[in-house]
This record gives sequence, structure tokens and C-alpha cells, in this order.
Amino acid sequence: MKKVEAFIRHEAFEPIRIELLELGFPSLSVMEAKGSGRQRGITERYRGAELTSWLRPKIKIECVVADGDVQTIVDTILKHGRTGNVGDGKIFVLPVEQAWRVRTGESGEEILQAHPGEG
Amino acid sequence: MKKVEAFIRHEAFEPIRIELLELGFPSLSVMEAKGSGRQRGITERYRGAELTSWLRPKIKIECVVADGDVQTIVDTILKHGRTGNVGDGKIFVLPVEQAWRVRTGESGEEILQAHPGEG
Amino acid sequence: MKKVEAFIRHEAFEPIRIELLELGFPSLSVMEAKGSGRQRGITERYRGAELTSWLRPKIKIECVVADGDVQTIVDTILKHGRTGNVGDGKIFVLPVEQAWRVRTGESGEEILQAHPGEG
Amino acid sequence: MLLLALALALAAAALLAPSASAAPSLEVLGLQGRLSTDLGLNSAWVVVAGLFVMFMQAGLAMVEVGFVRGKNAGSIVAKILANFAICGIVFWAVGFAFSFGSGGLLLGTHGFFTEGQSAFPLAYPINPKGVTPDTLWFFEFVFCAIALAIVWGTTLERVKFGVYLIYAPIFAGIIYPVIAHWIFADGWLRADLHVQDFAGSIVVDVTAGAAALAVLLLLGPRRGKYAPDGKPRAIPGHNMPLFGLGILILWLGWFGFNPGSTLNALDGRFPEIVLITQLAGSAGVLAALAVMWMLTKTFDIGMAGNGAIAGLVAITGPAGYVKPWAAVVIGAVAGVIVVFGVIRIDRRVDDPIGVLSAHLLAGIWGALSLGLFATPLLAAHNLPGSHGGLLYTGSFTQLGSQAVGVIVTFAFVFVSSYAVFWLIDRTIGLRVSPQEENVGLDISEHGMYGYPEQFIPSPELIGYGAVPASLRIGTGPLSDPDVTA
Amino acid sequence: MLLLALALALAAAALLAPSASAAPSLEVLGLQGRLSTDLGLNSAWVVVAGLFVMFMQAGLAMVEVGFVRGKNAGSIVAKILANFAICGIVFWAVGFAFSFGSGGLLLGTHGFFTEGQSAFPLAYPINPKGVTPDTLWFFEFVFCAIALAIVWGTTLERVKFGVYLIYAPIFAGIIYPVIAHWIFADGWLRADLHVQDFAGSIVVDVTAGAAALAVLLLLGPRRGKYAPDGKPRAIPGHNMPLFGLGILILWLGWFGFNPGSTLNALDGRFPEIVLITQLAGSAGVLAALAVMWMLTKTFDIGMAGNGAIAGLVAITGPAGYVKPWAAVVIGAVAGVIVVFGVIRIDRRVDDPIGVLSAHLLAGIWGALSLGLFATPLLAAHNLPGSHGGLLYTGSFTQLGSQAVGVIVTFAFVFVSSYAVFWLIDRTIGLRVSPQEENVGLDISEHGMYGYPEQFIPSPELIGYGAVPASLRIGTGPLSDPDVTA
Amino acid sequence: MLLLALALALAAAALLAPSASAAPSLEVLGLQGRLSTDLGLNSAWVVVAGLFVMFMQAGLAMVEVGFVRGKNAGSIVAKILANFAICGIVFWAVGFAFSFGSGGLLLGTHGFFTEGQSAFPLAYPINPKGVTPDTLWFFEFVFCAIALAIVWGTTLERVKFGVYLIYAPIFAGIIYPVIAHWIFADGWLRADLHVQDFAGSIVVDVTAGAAALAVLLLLGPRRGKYAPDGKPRAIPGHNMPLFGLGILILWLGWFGFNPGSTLNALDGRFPEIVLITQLAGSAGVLAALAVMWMLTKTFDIGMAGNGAIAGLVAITGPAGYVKPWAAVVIGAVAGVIVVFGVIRIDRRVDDPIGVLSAHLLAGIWGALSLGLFATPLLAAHNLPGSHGGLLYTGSFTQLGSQAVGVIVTFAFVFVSSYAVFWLIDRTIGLRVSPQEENVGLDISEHGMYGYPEQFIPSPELIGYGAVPASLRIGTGPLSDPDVTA
Ligand SMILES: Nc1ncnc2c1ncn2[C@@H]1O[C@H](COP(=O)(O)OP(=O)(O)O)[C@@H](O)[C@H]1O
Ligand SMILES: Nc1ncnc2c1ncn2[C@@H]1O[C@H](COP(=O)(O)OP(=O)(O)O)[C@@H](O)[C@H]1O
Ligand SMILES: Nc1ncnc2c1ncn2[C@@H]1O[C@H](COP(=O)(O)OP(=O)(O)O)[C@@H](O)[C@H]1O
Repeated sequence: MKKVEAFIRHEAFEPIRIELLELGFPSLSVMEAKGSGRQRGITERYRGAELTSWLRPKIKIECVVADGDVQTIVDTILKHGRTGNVGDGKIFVLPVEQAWRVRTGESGEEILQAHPGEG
Repeated sequence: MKKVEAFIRHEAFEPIRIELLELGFPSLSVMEAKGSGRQRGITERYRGAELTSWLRPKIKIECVVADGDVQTIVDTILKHGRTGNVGDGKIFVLPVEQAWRVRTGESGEEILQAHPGEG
Repeated sequence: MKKVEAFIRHEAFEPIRIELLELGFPSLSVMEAKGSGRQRGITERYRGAELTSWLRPKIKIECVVADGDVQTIVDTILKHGRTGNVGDGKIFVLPVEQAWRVRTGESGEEILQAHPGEG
Repeated sequence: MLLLALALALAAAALLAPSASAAPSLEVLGLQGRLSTDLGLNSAWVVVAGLFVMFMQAGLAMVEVGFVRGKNAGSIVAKILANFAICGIVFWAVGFAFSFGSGGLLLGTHGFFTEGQSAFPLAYPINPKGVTPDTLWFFEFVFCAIALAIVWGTTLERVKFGVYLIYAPIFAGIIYPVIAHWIFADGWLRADLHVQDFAGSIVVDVTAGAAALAVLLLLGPRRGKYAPDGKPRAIPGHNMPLFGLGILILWLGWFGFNPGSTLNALDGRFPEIVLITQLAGSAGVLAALAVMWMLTKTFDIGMAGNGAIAGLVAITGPAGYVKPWAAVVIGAVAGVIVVFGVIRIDRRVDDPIGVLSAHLLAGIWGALSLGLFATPLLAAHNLPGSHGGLLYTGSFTQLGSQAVGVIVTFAFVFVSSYAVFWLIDRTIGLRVSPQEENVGLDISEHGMYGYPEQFIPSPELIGYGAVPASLRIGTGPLSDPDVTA
Repeated sequence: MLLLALALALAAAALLAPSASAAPSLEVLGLQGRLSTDLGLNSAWVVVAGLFVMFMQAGLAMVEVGFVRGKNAGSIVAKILANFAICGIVFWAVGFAFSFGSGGLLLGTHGFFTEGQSAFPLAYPINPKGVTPDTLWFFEFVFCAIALAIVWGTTLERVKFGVYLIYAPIFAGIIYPVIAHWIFADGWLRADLHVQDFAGSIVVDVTAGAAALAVLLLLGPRRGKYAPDGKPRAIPGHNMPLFGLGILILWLGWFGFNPGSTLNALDGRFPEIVLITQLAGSAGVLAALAVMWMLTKTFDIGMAGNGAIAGLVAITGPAGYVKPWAAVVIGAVAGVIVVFGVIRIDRRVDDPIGVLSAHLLAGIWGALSLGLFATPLLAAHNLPGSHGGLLYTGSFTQLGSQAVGVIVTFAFVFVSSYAVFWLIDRTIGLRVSPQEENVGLDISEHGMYGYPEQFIPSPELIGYGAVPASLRIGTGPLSDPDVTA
Repeated sequence: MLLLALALALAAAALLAPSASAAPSLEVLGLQGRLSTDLGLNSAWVVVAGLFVMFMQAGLAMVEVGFVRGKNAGSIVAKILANFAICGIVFWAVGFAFSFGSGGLLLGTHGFFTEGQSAFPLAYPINPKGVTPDTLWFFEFVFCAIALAIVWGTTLERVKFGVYLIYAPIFAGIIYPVIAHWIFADGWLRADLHVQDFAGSIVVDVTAGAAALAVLLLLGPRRGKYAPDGKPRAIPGHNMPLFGLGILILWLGWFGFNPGSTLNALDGRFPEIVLITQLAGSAGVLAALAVMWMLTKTFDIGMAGNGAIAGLVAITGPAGYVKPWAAVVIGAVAGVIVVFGVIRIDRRVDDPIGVLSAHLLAGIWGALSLGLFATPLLAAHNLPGSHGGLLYTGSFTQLGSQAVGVIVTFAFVFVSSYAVFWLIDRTIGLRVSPQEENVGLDISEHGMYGYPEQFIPSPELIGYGAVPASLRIGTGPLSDPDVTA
């Protein structure tokens, strides 16, 4: 099992979610994150004084999948996440050793996504 | 060392935290997350127009423990996290290679939790 | 590639970010987290009733770097994160198997940070 | 539809009703420009005072918003609007006639739909030093409306919206009017027992508090309020700034409430009542802050606000009867009462904004304090036949009357309201389901969060993520490299 | 600089202008203490009523804040302040003279810079039962200012700030004054056609709605409002509590708006108009809640508020002409109209706060309802020569006049505003760039978020992280071990 | 307890004090219905004007809430309530007698506890065209209370709560009354030097600004405000919408402040003062927006609001003395002053809401502008013996008096306040610890966050997670599968 972690733009998430759902991957989690990378900071002004912000808002997607599904997930994210501008984000893949479904206590690869008939 | 990551319902966290504390695991971190899985989206209404929400709020627990403690943590989460309804969440275990305590700069397994006498 | 995850105090982040930038590591992500560890809970009062809070706000830094850069990152965090009081935080290192830059679709270690000239 | 039908029926009734009065109507007099300056002045003053009282709806709304959790904040808005709306129509149709219409010791029986100028003994032309009947209507309506709004303070975060729609017309149509008739107009408590209540410590606050207690007993506490061992746990409100705004608006409104209750700008009393109101509010804040500081070593924000309300509630009854120094005493005692009241009551029943302490207890204290501190001169002025307070007269007579007034009011309102709420509980139910309570009333009763951006994941909110790819614009020179369109 | 230059020019002009009037001026009379009590009373009442209307700026601001996304909340503040400021100066310099100055059927031509007391036929001393000219100025100014504020309701979250600065002077200087002159003062619609509008269903609401429609058609919807298949999608406002506060402030303000439009505290009319205003607002809320409940089984918060506004807008025109029961009908119908209006209009054009429904449609209904429900007595009192409504007279005459009033107003305002906005669009542009819209107006137009702590990462906010290490204090005994300094 | 003791002592004193005056008291006259309509009208108008001024407490509270960080937002509420409460009691007990009681050129010496109607030369019956003494008390009290509230603007986010409790009685009891006596009542600055100040540019704003500067110099900047190299850094306030609401409430309040200062509804002056007030506020906004746009190419929200305040502060002094066109000039200059003031002052001292610019500098400018633009007619009317401004008379006499008034006021208030704050600093200390400042005043001084849900982790808030397992209900059919009870 692998965990795909992606930092992407907010507006890229919706098409990614929809396509993953269609591909049979309804299960994922997201978190708000802020990141810095190649993009420059922006400067805000408040009653004449300045404030520089280096971190820009991103969405972090976390999705644990079977080893064979990693590429599908990555491709989908790349497809919808790309605008070509700096700040589009990064994708990382980490190893996962075990997984449990809390509802039933089952563990193993088959709990990662909803069973075909269940959805 | 392993990192236990769990996506659970908010209301499950408090009993989990209390039992982990009693078991000698006071150290953990939590984050707000939103997830989708088998549960359906819900529909909100605003002045007659609709808005469908697929992501539901969850708490993500992150807890790094020694290899031998993983099962204890997982069991505690499973015990309190389960309602039997879809949306109860998932637990994942990832490998961790090294750990440091910022306060002292020490590293290694023994820094993961408070020493018995310290707490 | 490794992922450095650190839970630190808010006020430690700014000097860490600045020094990492100077060292050539502009790329990282942060998230708000809450943690419990050796520090005690604090008690708030509301119209005479009490509320005890065990979790204290922390910043979580996530930074994926090449294997050889891990120690630099860790040292920088340790240097600025330490006040000597409980609650200074922890650093963990996890293995990463692959990485992609969304903007270009490139993958590999060289996408982790901005290229020298790119800035 | 139903409403429209009702409205049309009313219309028909009103059109057919013969205009009962023989004297030249106010309307005609006014159109001919024959109203006196004094009547115009009194009416303008009382309407303006009533506007400040009306604004207390916003004050209470903000107090409640501040004291509930964010997931229930929106429901306060719907609640206030619906109750205020219902009260307007019902108090016009029947409530005003029952309370201030001429009739007898038990109930007014004239003046439905504000018809018939002579039906209102407190108003011009029957009381030519007073105000026009419509002015009186408005001033008394805003009193009824705020009393109704206060009732719901004990029920926040768990009551069904439908409960408002059933109880509001009953309260505004009959429960409140009965008490207002008995104590403010020419009912038996005032006429026979000389119960005194200048601006409503009893009529507004004890009434609201009694109804609030009735519904609370049936409703029970919010989920999680009491730990398994029965210990109360803090459920902090989510927004102290809006709470503070609410307190200040209420305080402002009280300067309409009390001074406007002179119904008169010409007897020179209202400016002193302004002073007296301020002193009691001041003393309430300071006493509550001081007591809380002694108890907890913190300056509790919510208690400071509750102290203000308690002081103001307590002075509402005696405002027109006492000297300024007494207002300081009355307000300070109320500030002490409210602190211990909130803390003690919290151990047993769950009263999120402190209605039982700040309105019921402080209202009772205010009513009784009149029996202690009323000066004989002012008592005689306000109601010939009534008595000065214990301090001046050495007599318990007025204090006794006040106690009777409180007990009768509490008993009548509590019993009648309990009956109504009991019936509601047995039929449609008073309380939302545990799931709905968990998820919050905003989403479960109103279909949308009060703060959507706080509760809905940003990727699903248009403008924060959910812009379909097809709407994206191409790349280009961006001033902020991190923003794509 | 420009402004200063303008001000100095005005100063010079004013200094040089000969004081035109021969009669002892009000100023002199007043200084000598020779004003009548009646004039003082009327002026005090109307100024106070005007203050409540002025406060509607805050009400509308909070409604708009509540109904936009958090990233555009601050821009509302700047917008309201700038428009209100511009309106004050322009309406003083020229708007008031054009609207209420003496002149002719088309436009007032006297009284620029409020000079010349006799230039204002509705004010004292020409109308000795009325108010002073400055009082009239203030009351009419706050009307113009709220109309201008309403215009922008359709443009929120995407219009350039510069557009306000160009259109506001034109609206306050000529567009609104023309309509006010025609219908409120001695213009042709009122004098020749007997169009009636007590407090502005047409003059304020139809005018504002027509301009709001004009700019909306040129501006287009917010990004993402319509799905690729054209289906509208909800863009929920971010703060229902502030929305609710806004509605209650507006409701309060309406008690200045309608009753103050008597311009008189002595004809006994204003208290009844208070009652009538309340009834229509009440009915609007209840009808909107009921219809929404039938449609969606939820008690929609936003619609309850829109219903209140619609009921109040509709009664604005007929407030001084109808019986209380009619107010219930008028308000209830408006509440129904606004619900279907919002839902239908949302399918075609993007009107974030519902101006087109709650002001334009309800305003038209209000204007027409006067032609249905006006009593002959009140019609004659308000404007000799005008007629009672269809219900009383069986005649369509007044209804027809009302329809003409609506059509003429709509046509004039829509066409003139469309022309102005078209020109702006072709020159500096009406709309911010897609990037700016995405990131929000607060940051793109005003340089800072309205809620900085919500949008700026906490490590970069001083006090939440960004305290440089050099400022840190050493370790020591801390009461909260988790807080270092 | 202490408070109660005090109150009882007061009560005893008041009971024993012989009622000094021989003339039939107002109270008796009023009870007999023998007050004149004019007195009733004046008092009603001034009380209502005072209510709008009282509401400025809420306005200032919202401005401060908006301009501080979220972790200190709740403390504003406690601060405003405590200061307002203290001011009420102290100004009644002694402040009013010192300021407006009869006495001499230095201090009033009669009328403690508002006893003795004849002790107040500005009030009825001594000034039979005026208002009742209680009316005067209220109007002057709300002035003192807002001045006190403004003082604290420079201290936000770091001052100890105890400091309020010590300084407030001193300010309301003696510092403010001295200045009010000297300039508003019959003190030497007015009587001998003819210093003029219609509604308080000096008495309220310079006074508040001088005290604010004194405490700021002792207190120092917020942690992190200045970078190690001394460069100021932005600490943005957390809520622009509430800031905007505050500005609009303050603006509304100013229409009570200035026009109400006529203390009279019958000399025809107050409506023109309404107009003049609006013009200055308008010009302040536009000038500040324009200057900021030139400097930064953004339409700064905070500066627009500061500009409004500056314009309104500046016109406060000259409001009753100048022509409308002059109000535009005065307001516009104030708008320019405030922008440069804020930016310059920010480089040296940390004034979170801009008190030193918007009140102190604009107040000084307002006081001086009277010496430039006062018309001889109005100067003579307001204070026989005073002079018109430079522009009309070519004489520097009045301008010189104004300058003396400003300097004397600043010196007296600054020195006396500095002494008091210095003593506080040496004893209990002015400032919270760095840890407390970091964590925020809400939690450190008041025991609870102003926005608990923002700062407390949701799993620990009841209703967002912390429902013990034992309270959970079993599984069952759920409408939202993701919500368990
Ligand atoms: N090495 C990294 N570790 C963690 N997060 C990263 C890393 N590199 C980039 N990110 C995340 O990705 C976001 C986009 O990075 P950026 O360097 O701007 O992308 P690009 O190279 O495509 O222009 C950052 O805001 C940050 O959140
Ligand atoms: N494969 C996954 N990767 C990441 N998060 C997941 C994954 N599967 C489930 N989750 C998280 O767990 C939550 C519950 O998932 P769900 O599928 O509803 O659980 P169940 O299968 O027990 O009904 C989701 O909201 C999501 O946050
Ligand atoms: N084992 C762990 N797993 C996850 N997070 C941890 C762990 N230990 C500590 N943390 C995080 O680090 C923070 C500081 O921990 P604490 O034990 O107080 O540090 P210290 O031992 O240096 O005093 C906690 O608030 C938590 O967020």
C-alpha cells in the first residue's frame, strides 16, 4: 500500500475528486495547508504599513491506495492540477504498512476503497 | 518506529485521548481534515439554490510510537472510534526512520512518549 | 528522498523559514495542528464553569528533501525551535518513494527544491 | 397561503366593522391639524423611545449569537425574525385589546385590530395628557416582543423551530396580555392590590423568566452539558465581540424602555429615569465583575454583560419610584444575584444565556426592591393609593403587594406555559433529534450553516476551489504568481 | 488635492453668493429665539427619524457583508463609506436643489449648496407647518444615500471600486434628484398625473432596482455562479449573524423612513404609520418563511430576511394611504413575490443579495398596491386631486397613475444608468480581472483581507508566530507551560 | 462588597442631606404637570441626542474589536463595559458637580450626586430655555464616557485590566471635569479667554488624545511591532466588517454629539449642524481615500474609516460656528492630516487604532479651524464676547484663544495623566507579561477566548467532539450518514 500526498491549488481539487470517483477511488482526505516554493511572497498593506506573506494557501490531498493504483492517482492529479504557473504543487508517494477500517475492524488492502457494490 | 495515522469522527477523539493517556501515551497530534469515502454527500440549501458537499469533517490523529506499541494504539482507536455507521474512518501505519525531541535535541525511540516519571 | 515532519511552536517558524530559504530550501508546507505531550492542559473559565484543554496549538512543517539534506533541515529546526520548555515539539523523518512537480509533470529528487537559478 | 387567507379574512372583518366611536376621530382631528403640540410631542417621544426598545431585538439576537456555538448561530436570526413577525400581527389583532383595551379587572375586551380610539383608556383622547392609541400600541408591542424573545433564551441550540410558531401567538395573544392587563393597565393586581411595576420587572422579566423555566424543564440540557458524574461543563459561546455589541444595544434600548414608560415628555420625570437606569446598569456590571474576580481571579466577560442586564432588569420595575442612590444599591445587588444565580443554576439546569438569573431572579429582586425603596411622593404620583417602600414608611404593605404580584405572575405564566409546552412535547415534540443537535440547528433546521466557510470544506465552495476546470482561464502574466483565475 | 481644490472653490463661490432672500432668515429668527415650538418639534422628530434612516447604511452594510464571501467582506465597508461620503457632498451641492428646490415640473433650479431658505417649497417658512430647510435636506439626503447604497447590491464581489467613484456623483447629483423631483416634490408625475408614493417604493426602491439591473446586465455573474450546463449554483454568504443584524437595523430604520415621511409630528399620522410598517414587515417574514418551507422543508434564514425587506419595501409607498389590514396583505404578497423572484431571477442573472426581488419587484408591487388599497380620505389628505384605490372607488385611475409612475421611473433610471455604466465599461472597465475576483476584492482592491487572520498563515502574523527570535524572552516559570514569550 | 458598602454610604449621605433649594423643585412642578412644552421638547431632544452619543460606546467597541487581533477581541468588551459603568457612577457622584455645578472659574463646587437643581447654571430653571438638570447630566455623562473610552485606544492588546479600574474614576471624577468646566461651563478658559468649543474637539478629543499619549509613552509598543531594525510592521486588525459597523455607529452618534450640543430644539440651529457634521465626515473619508490611493494605489479600508473619524472630530469644535462650505474644508484637511499622522506616528509609537491621529491631531486642527472659519454672527450668538475667525475678521484673536485652549488642555491632561499612569506603573504595573501578551488578553485576563471555537481544538469543545462515549446513542437510520449522535 502507498500513500499519495499532493499539495495542489484549491481550484484543482474538484475535477480531481470527480475523476477519481469515476475511476473508483471515492476515498480520500484533504487538509488545508500553506506552502512556499518557487512562487514569490505577496505584499499586503494595512493603514500604510506593510506585511509580506511567503506562504500561499494550498490543499493537501492524502489518499492511500494499493501499490498498483498509485500511477492512476498521480496521473489524475497531474492532469487536473496543472496550469503551468509556479505554485501548481507537488505530489509525493510514501510507503504504508498496514490499514484498518474503523467501522468493521477489518484490515488490509481491500478496505482502502469502497467495494464495487457498496458505494 | 511507526506513525499511526487515523481519520476518525470528532466525538471519538476524547475517549481515545483519555485511554491513551492512561495507557502511557500522552503524546500525539491532531489536525482537522475533511474526507470522502463510502458516505454520501449532503445537500445544503441557500435561498433556494443547492450546494452539495461530498467531504465531511474528520479529525486526523498522528501518533509516532515504537514498533511494539502500534497494536495498542490501533486497538484503542478501533475500540472508541466504532459506531458501525459508514464514515467511522480509517487507520494507516507508516514507517518512521528517526525522531528528535526539539527541547533537548535528543533522538531515538525513547523520546516518543514522556518518560514514566516525567509526565 | 525523505520527508521531515516537525511539530513546533508558532513563533519558531519564522526564523526557521528564513534560514532554510538562505540555505537553499525554499520549498516546504505548513499546517495548523494541535498536540498534547508532556505539557499539562490549561483550564479556561466561562461564566463560572470550567473547560480543560489538553491540546495546544502547534505548527506542523512538512518538507521533502533528498536523503543527504535531512540533517541540515533537522539542525535548522532544532536550532530555532528550542526554548527549553516542555512543548517545544518533535521532529520525525519518513521515507518517500517518489515525487512529482505538478507544473511540469517531472519527477525525481531534483524537483524537490527550486533549481539554483530559478529562484 | 394560509397567511394570505387569514389576512383577507381580517381585511373583510375590518371593512365591515362599524366605526364604533362617535367623537371626532383622532385621524380626522389630525388631518385637520387640530392635534395639540403636547400630544404630538408625547407621541414623538414615546415612538422614539419605542424604537430604541425595538432595537433590543437586535441586542438580544447578538447576545444569543455570541453565547451559542457557531453551528447554531444562524438559527438565532431566523428565530428572532419569526417571533418578532408573529408578535407584530398577533399583538395588533388581539394582544393589545386584551392587555390595554378597556374591559374589566381580568381582561380588556375592546380594541381588537386597534379599532376604536376610545377603547384605550391610557391613550388620548381619554387621557389627554398621553399619547395616541397607535403610539401606545407600538410601545406596548415592543415590550411584548422583547419578552417573547427572552423566553427562548433557555431553549437555544436544541429546540425545534416549529415550537416558536405555535407558542409565539399564544404568548403574544393571551399570556403576556393577561399579565400586562393585570399590572400595567386596569387589571386587578394594580387596581385592587396596587402592585407596582414601572416598566416591567414583573410584566416583562418575571413573565419571560417563568415561561423560560417552563420550557427548560421539559426540554432538558444540551447534549454533553453535564458530565456522566453530573458535573456541569462549560459550553462557551462562540463570539464575545457580538455578545458585547448585544449588551450595549440592550443597554441603549433600556433608555427607551424605562424613560419611555412615562408615556409622557412633559412631567419632567423621564430624564431622571435615564440617570437612574444608568446607575443601576453601572452598579450591576461592577458588582458582577467584582464578585467574579473574588471567585475566580479573572474578569469574566460574559458575567460583566450579565451583570449589566441584571442591574437594568432590576431597576426596570422601580425606575420611576426611587431616588438615584437607591438605583445604585438595586443594581449592585442584582449584579451579585446574577453571578451566584448563574453558577448555582448551571449545576441543575442548562440555561445558555442566563435568562433565569438575569431576568427571572433579577426581575423578582427588582419588583421587591420597589417595596423597599419607593418614595411616598413618587408612589402616590404613579398610582394614587399605593404606598412608599419599607425604608420610608416602615410598612410592609407595598412590599407585600409586590410579592403577591411576583407570585401571581410567576404562577400564571409558568402553569399556562408549561401546559402549552407539554402539549407541544407530546405532539410534534419540543426537541430536535440528537443527530440534528450534533450537526447544529443551522444545517438541520435551516438547510445552511450560519458560517458556511467555516463548516463547508473550501474545495467545495465556489470561489475557494470549486470552480470547474472548464471555467479556468489560460496562463498569462499574473501579478500574484500564486493566483490563477 | 483635487477635493481640496473643489472645496476651496465652493467656499469662494459661497462667500461671494449674495444672500438671496429678503425675509428675516431662519438663522436670524432662531438666534433670536423666535422659532415656534411646532417647528422645533417637527424638525426634531424629522431629524431623529432621519437618523434612523441614516443608520440603514450600517444595516445594508451588514446584510451585504453577511451575503458575500469572506474574501470580499472588507470591500463592503469601503464601498459604503465612499458612497455615503460622496452622496453627502453632492446632494448638498446640487442634488437637493435639483430635487426639492423650487423650479418647475422637470427639475428644481434653486437652492444649490442649500442656499436660500425660500428655495424649498416643502420647508419652512413657505410651508409653516413643516420643518426647516436643513432638516428637509438631511431627511432627503439619507433617502438618496440609501438608494445609492442599494444600487450596488447586484455588483458585489466583482465590480471595480472606481466605478463607485464615477457613478455615485451622477446618481446623487442628477439621476435620483430627477425622480425625487418628479414624484416627491412638485414635478410632473406628481402634479399632473398624481402619482403617489408616500416614502419611496418608487423613488427609492424602483429607482435603485432599475440602476442595479442596468449595471448587472453589463457586469455579468460571479465566476462559477453558473455550472457549464447553465444551472445556477449556490454561493452562500459567509455570515448569517451579521446578515441578521443588518436586517434588524434596516427594520429599525424603516420606522424612520415611513413615519418620518410625514415631515410632521403634529398631524397624528406617524404613529399609525409605525403600526402599518410593522404589520407589513411581519407579514413579509411570515409569508417568505411559509413559502420556502413549502418549497424546501427548511426555514431559510436568508429568505426570512429578504421577506422582511420585501414587506417593508412594499409598504413604503402606500404607508400613509392604507388601513392596517391592507398592510398585512401588501406585506404578505411581497413576501411571496420575493421568494419566487429570488429563485427565478437566480436562474438568469446573479443578484447576490436579492436587490431585484426585494427592492425592484417588491417596490413595483408596493407602488401598485397603493392604487388598490388607498383610502379616499387619506389620498385626498396627502395629495388633493389624487384618488382612492380600486378597492374603495372601483376606479382604475389611481392604479393607472401608479403604473405610469413605475414605468417612467424605471425607464428613465434604467436608460440613463445603462448609458453611464456602458461608458464606464468601455473606458476603465466595470469588472476586476478573473485573478482579482478569485483572490477577492479585499486583497486586490484594498490591499488587505477583511479577516486577515483567516487568510494569512498564522506563522506570518505578528502575535501568532512571526516574532523574530531576537525578541524572545528567556525561559522561566510559566503558568502555562506551553506559552513562551 | 466594597461597592455595596460605598453604595450604602452614599445612600445614607443622600438621605441625610437637606434638600437645599427653596424654589418649587422641578420634580414637584413636573408632578403637577406645570412644566412647559418647550422644556419638555428640549429635554426630549437632548435625551435622544444623548442616546445616540451613548451608542458610540458600541461604535468604538466595534472599531477596536476590528482593529485588534482575534486573541484580544473579547477584552474590548469587558473594557468598554467596565469603563462605562465606572464613569456612570463617578460622574453622577462627583464629576458632574465639578464640571457643570456652579462654583467658580476653576471648578464647580455644588451639585454632587446631582443634588440641588439650582446648582446647575446651564440647566432649567436657571436657564429657562434649556433642559432639566438630569437631561444635562446624561448628555454630559455620555461625553465624558466616550472621552474615557477613547483614551484606551493606544493601550489595546497589552494593558492590564486593573489599570482601567484605577484611572477611570480619576478621569471621570476630576481630569475630564476640570477641562469641561474650563471650556464648556463657566471656567476661566471660556469666561476669560473666550476659548470656544462647540461640542468638544478640545474637551473630548484633545483631552482623550493627551491622556492616550501619556499612557502610551509609559506602556511601549506591542511585542513585535517594530522589527529589530526599528521598522514598523503591520499588525492587522482581525475584522474589517465589525470595524466598518463601528465607524457607521460612531458617525450616527455624531449626529447626537454635535446637534445635541445646542441643548435646545428651538433655536433652529441643530438641523444645520446635522448638515455640517455630514459634510465634514464626507470630506474626511474622501480626502483620506484619495491620499492613500496616491500613496499606495489601494483604497485602504481602515484609513477610510479613520478619515471619517478625523473629519467628524475636527468639525466637533466648530460645528456651531461655521458655514457648510467651511465644514467641507475642515473635514478634508482632517482627512489628509489623519493619513500622514497615522503613517508618521506609526514609525515611532504604536497606536493600534489611530487615536493620536484621528482624535488628538484632528481635534487640534478642529479647535484651530474655529479660529479661522467662525462667522462673527455665530460666534456672538454662542458666546458674547468671542470673535469671528481670521477669514472674516482678519484678526488672530480667536485663533490665539483657541491655541491657548488646546495648549492648556493638553498640558493639564497630559501631565496629570502621566503622573497617574506613572504611579500605576511603579506599583501594580501597566503592562501584562510577555507570556500573557503572546497568548492574548482574552485568555490571560478574562479566562476565556473571545472566539473559543477558533482557539480551542474542536475535539475539546462540547458539541464539536468532546461528547463522552457514554452519551452516544446507538446506531440507527440517519439522514446524514456521517453524523452520529
Ligand atoms: N519539498 C517540498 N516539501 C513539502 N512541500 C512542498 C515541497 N515543494 C513544494 N511543496 C508544496 O508545493 C507548493 C507549490 O510549490 P512550488 O515550488 O511553487 O511549485 P512549482 O515548482 O511547481 O512552481 C508549495 O506551496 C508547497 O506547499
Ligand atoms: N483510502 C483512503 N485514503 C485516505 N483517507 C481515507 C481513505 N479511506 C477513507 N479515508 C478517510 O476515512 C473517512 C471515512 O471513510 P469511509 O469510507 O466513509 O469509512 P467506512 O468505509 O468505514 O464507511 C473518510 O472521510 C476519509 O477521511
Ligand atoms: N509521539 C508523538 N506523535 C505525534 N506528535 C507528537 C508526539 N510527541 C510529541 N508530539 C507533538 O509535539 C508537541 C510537543 O510535545 P511535548 O511532549 O510537549 O514535547 P517535549 O517532550 O519537548 O516537552 C506535542 O504538542 C505534539 O503536537
